[in-house]
Amino acid sequence: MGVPDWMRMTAAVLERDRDRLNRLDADIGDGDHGANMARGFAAVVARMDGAPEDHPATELRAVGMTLLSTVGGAAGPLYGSFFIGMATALREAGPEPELGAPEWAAALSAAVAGVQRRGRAEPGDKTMVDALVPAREALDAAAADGASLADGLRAAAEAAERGALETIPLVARKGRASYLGERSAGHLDPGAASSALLLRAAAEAWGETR
Amino acid sequence: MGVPDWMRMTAAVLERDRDRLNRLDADIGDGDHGANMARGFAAVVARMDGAPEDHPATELRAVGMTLLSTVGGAAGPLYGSFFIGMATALREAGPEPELGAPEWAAALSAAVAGVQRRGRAEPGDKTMVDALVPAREALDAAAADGASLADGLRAAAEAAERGALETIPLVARKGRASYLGERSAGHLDPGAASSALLLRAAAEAWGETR
Amino acid sequence: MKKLINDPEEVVREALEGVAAAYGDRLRVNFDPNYVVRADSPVQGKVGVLSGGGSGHEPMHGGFVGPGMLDAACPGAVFTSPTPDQMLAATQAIDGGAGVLHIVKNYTGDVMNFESAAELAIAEGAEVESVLIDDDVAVQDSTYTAGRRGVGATVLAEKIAGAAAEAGRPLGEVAGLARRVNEQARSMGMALTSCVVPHVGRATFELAEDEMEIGIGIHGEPGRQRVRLAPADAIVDLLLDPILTDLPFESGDRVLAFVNGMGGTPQIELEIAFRRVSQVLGDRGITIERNLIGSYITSLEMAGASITLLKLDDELVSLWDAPVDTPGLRWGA
Amino acid sequence: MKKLINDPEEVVREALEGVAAAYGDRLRVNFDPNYVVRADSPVQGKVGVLSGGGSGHEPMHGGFVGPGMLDAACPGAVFTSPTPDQMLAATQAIDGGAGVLHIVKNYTGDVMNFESAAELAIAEGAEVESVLIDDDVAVQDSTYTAGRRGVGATVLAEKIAGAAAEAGRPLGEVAGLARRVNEQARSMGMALTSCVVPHVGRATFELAEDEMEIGIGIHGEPGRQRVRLAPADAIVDLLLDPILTDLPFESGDRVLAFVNGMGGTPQIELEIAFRRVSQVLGDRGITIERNLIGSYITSLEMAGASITLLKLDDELVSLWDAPVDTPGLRWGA
Ligand SMILES: Nc1ncnc2c1ncn2[C@@H]1O[C@H](COP(=O)(O)OP(=O)(O)O)[C@@H](O)[C@H]1O
Ligand SMILES: Nc1ncnc2c1ncn2[C@@H]1O[C@H](COP(=O)(O)OP(=O)(O)O)[C@@H](O)[C@H]1O
Ligand SMILES: [Mg+2]
Ligand SMILES: [Mg+2]
Ligand SMILES: [Mg+2]
Ligand SMILES: [Mg+2]
Repeated sequence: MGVPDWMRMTAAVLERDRDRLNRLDADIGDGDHGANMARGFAAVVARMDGAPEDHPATELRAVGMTLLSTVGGAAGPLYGSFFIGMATALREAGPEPELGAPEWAAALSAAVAGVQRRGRAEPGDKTMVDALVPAREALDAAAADGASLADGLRAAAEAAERGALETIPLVARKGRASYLGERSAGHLDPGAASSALLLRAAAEAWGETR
Repeated sequence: MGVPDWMRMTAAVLERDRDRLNRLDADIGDGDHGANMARGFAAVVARMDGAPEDHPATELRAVGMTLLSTVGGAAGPLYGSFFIGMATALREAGPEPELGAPEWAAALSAAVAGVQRRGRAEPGDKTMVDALVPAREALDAAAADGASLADGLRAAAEAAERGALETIPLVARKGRASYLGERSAGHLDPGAASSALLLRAAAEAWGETR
Repeated sequence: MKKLINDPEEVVREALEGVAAAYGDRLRVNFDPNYVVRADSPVQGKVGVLSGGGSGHEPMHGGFVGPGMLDAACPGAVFTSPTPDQMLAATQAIDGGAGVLHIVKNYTGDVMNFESAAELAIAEGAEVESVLIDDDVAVQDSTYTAGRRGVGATVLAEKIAGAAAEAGRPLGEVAGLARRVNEQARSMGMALTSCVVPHVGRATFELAEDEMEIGIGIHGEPGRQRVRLAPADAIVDLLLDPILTDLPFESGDRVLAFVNGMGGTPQIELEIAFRRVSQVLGDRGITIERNLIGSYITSLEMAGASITLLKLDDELVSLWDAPVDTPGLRWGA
Repeated sequence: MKKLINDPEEVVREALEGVAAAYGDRLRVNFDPNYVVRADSPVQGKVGVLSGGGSGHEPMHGGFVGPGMLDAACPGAVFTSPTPDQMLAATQAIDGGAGVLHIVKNYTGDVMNFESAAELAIAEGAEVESVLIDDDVAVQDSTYTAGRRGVGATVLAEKIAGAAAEAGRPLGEVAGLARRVNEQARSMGMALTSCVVPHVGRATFELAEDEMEIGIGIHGEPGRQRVRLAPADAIVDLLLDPILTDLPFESGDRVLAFVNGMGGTPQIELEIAFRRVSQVLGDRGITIERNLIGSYITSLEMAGASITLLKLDDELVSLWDAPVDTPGLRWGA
């Protein structure tokens, strides 16, 4: 299992949840997050189809570039930075890296750092960062405990889902939802929701081969 | 009783039926006939208020000019011609005419001729002419029979009301409703309805003093 | 009814006050009777060009007053023809000694009111010619109706006659050009939604979510037929077909293609419609030499569009291209 | 959803094809990546002015490409910021050696995508300056938010920077003028109805018959508050008050007053709104020296309006008056 499977699962799940994400975004934003994400990952999968297997760093960089040029909005550059950050970290893991929990943990760290560099959001700002930071922490901890990649990714996905749910009471301080002020409280952040889907897809993509 | 009372009663009844006439016009036209008529007769009454009593021909001419400059649409020039036609006929009845059935019949004839000259509609075209022509015929017949003005006007009003109802099955050949072709059948013509109201108001204005 | 208005009865007066405040340097607004006139009227020796009609079709006609187009416009109540006293006063205000052209859309009310006005103006010594615009192919069997309505061609006739008048051409020629535009233009429109006349307060007609009205009038008069909603390309085809066959427009013709929004349809949708117009005409060998895409003859906030094709010749092209300086249409000035 | 479209996913592409068909003599449309550019680009020695943003706001930005305004515009998906590859390609297409100005509305997505594009363009040797437009006073507490949004001032900045670029002024000055417009302009908007994003297919938000949303964004983002529907004059007062006190605008100031329709509001209502704007400013001793009334920054078919005031000085007036020749804004050419 590898990056292409992860991307295909993510694309499928985003297509399935497209309306839900649009609706979450309509509540506190402009209602396009589902459409943006589904469009971007469909393009990722389309460009991957038929392409020969490659270094995961190369694949992830291509994912990041595709998202950057197809998603638009806030999510495009953020998820673009996510995958480009991941790619850069994995490149350092050598020419044919064994993707274990430590490598994935390092990659996710770089990914989240990329998102935060681009968006300057901190945990608590009610953004995707609220799903991504707990996921990174969970995977780091699992890797430090010597857990398998599958277990580590499952822990990360669970942490991301919890983190996403915890955005509900928050007042947004970044992105379009911040214009709502107090009225943004009581709603799940759409970007946090899509981040949780992305990590759940990773857990499934790498979980099957455990 | 005279022209001012007739106009006040007409204005009151048009204000009351304004929505009904708009709705009739919305079905086969553009939905403004009630508003147009109410606006015009409100202006007529406003200009009449406080004005000294005058020769009925002078009063009717002023009514026609006011309608011409306040109603607009198709109904404005048509009802303008109606009252200007009436005025011209009554002028011929002498300086202080006794308004009996024969005088009113001659005036109504001239009024209807004025409407037909302006609008070139024949009976059966589904217009106000379908109410006005029967009214004229009824008043003519009553006058010839030596009936009182009150009885003559009541007959005219009844004929106008019947004539208006008889527009329902007709296919319009004049005015905006004609664009509908066959789809205009099954609806009461708004101008015929307002003409019936105008004649009913006349019957009541001159009926009380009988 | 959700509108940015104060009193439904005062919509026209307050809008005219807004026009006066905005364009006071270029236009003069007269109240009672209501008309909008070029500030420099009457222009001596120039034919005056007057139009008018119900309000609610903005920018038509008041937004087309200015050098190169109309000298004056008479706004009626919303969707209601203006009255002869307005037209008479406006005619006199723009009469610079070379006569006045009345451009009249063919609706019973407009025709009768303009007829009265022309009679009155002529009786008072003015020289007046009238041109009737009746380009709407949605109206069939015109012998059994009040005839075809005046729609999209009105803007084109006002522009082209206005340019001719501005160039100093005599009344007969200016009127002749307006007539030529009318003869060589055909239009048809459709609606996706109704509009709400302010003093009525509710939708003029109801259309279901999956219905549209084809051949609609600009006052919310019902159209030729009510059919199931279709994609934009199919709608354009439905409008173009009777337009093309009526004149007819043929291979080798040069046209001005005018895609007009009814008010509530965004520009992006008009661009999609224009795309199809250009495909269909291209396939038929008809050249779109000029175009106009936007909401110029509206029905308040109605969603929908109309298409007008005008067969061009060199003279019409050069009059179309001549400078125009009005709030609603402006170039070269 | 009732729209004059074919496939909701193809709205932007098909509209661009319509733009290409309509304005091919003056504009070039590039597909994949999408951008609209002056046909004569790059103009050697002239600063290139680029803007972009989500589609659905037409005529902004694509309708403002042409001599005297933008050199290019990048349309994103409906209401979604365009992507860096579009902006990079457009930047390179209009780079005539004097550098390129990016005019960016302050939305997180637009800012981040334009940042990426500017980095990429600079890395490839272009000289790029960016100006952020953030004139929307509806956004309070800007330290706890993504900051004020860019709304009405965008059109004014594009016109004025475009005129300066056309006059051959250097990048630093062109950028400085765009910044000055942004600093001296304030805006606020309101909505009477929602709009429907084509690929979403249902209203972004719901407003009851007697409600309106004050301080709405141009993407259907909820506003400052939802209140009871009020007459036009009261609505204008509600919008003007925070605008006037924020800069502040004071007695003796000369301003450009821009009353913008959100798409579904007819011109006649904008005129009624302008009437009130002119009354209120008149009472405060503020002179409206220029105005713009129409639907220039829209939110698809949303009904509503926004007001923008720009404090003028002689330089801004003369740049505003300079010729502009675009599909959406045209005078003097
Ligand atoms: N500065 C930021 N840092 C991190 N995430 C952000 C930031 N701004 C917005 N987001 C995320 O982006 C999501 C919205 O994405 P999307 O709807 O696709 O873009 P847009 O807001 O441009 O329409 C939000 O739900 C939030 O999670
Ligand atoms: N040529 C005509 N002759 C007589 N009556 C006519 C003619 N055309 C229209 N009408 C009458 O006018 C009525 C419509 O008036 P109104 O709604 O006020 O004007 P508009 O059609 O201009 O909106 C019709 O119901 C019809 O009775
Ligand atoms: Mg969004
Ligand atoms: Mg009517
Ligand atoms: Mg009418
Ligand atoms: Mg968006």
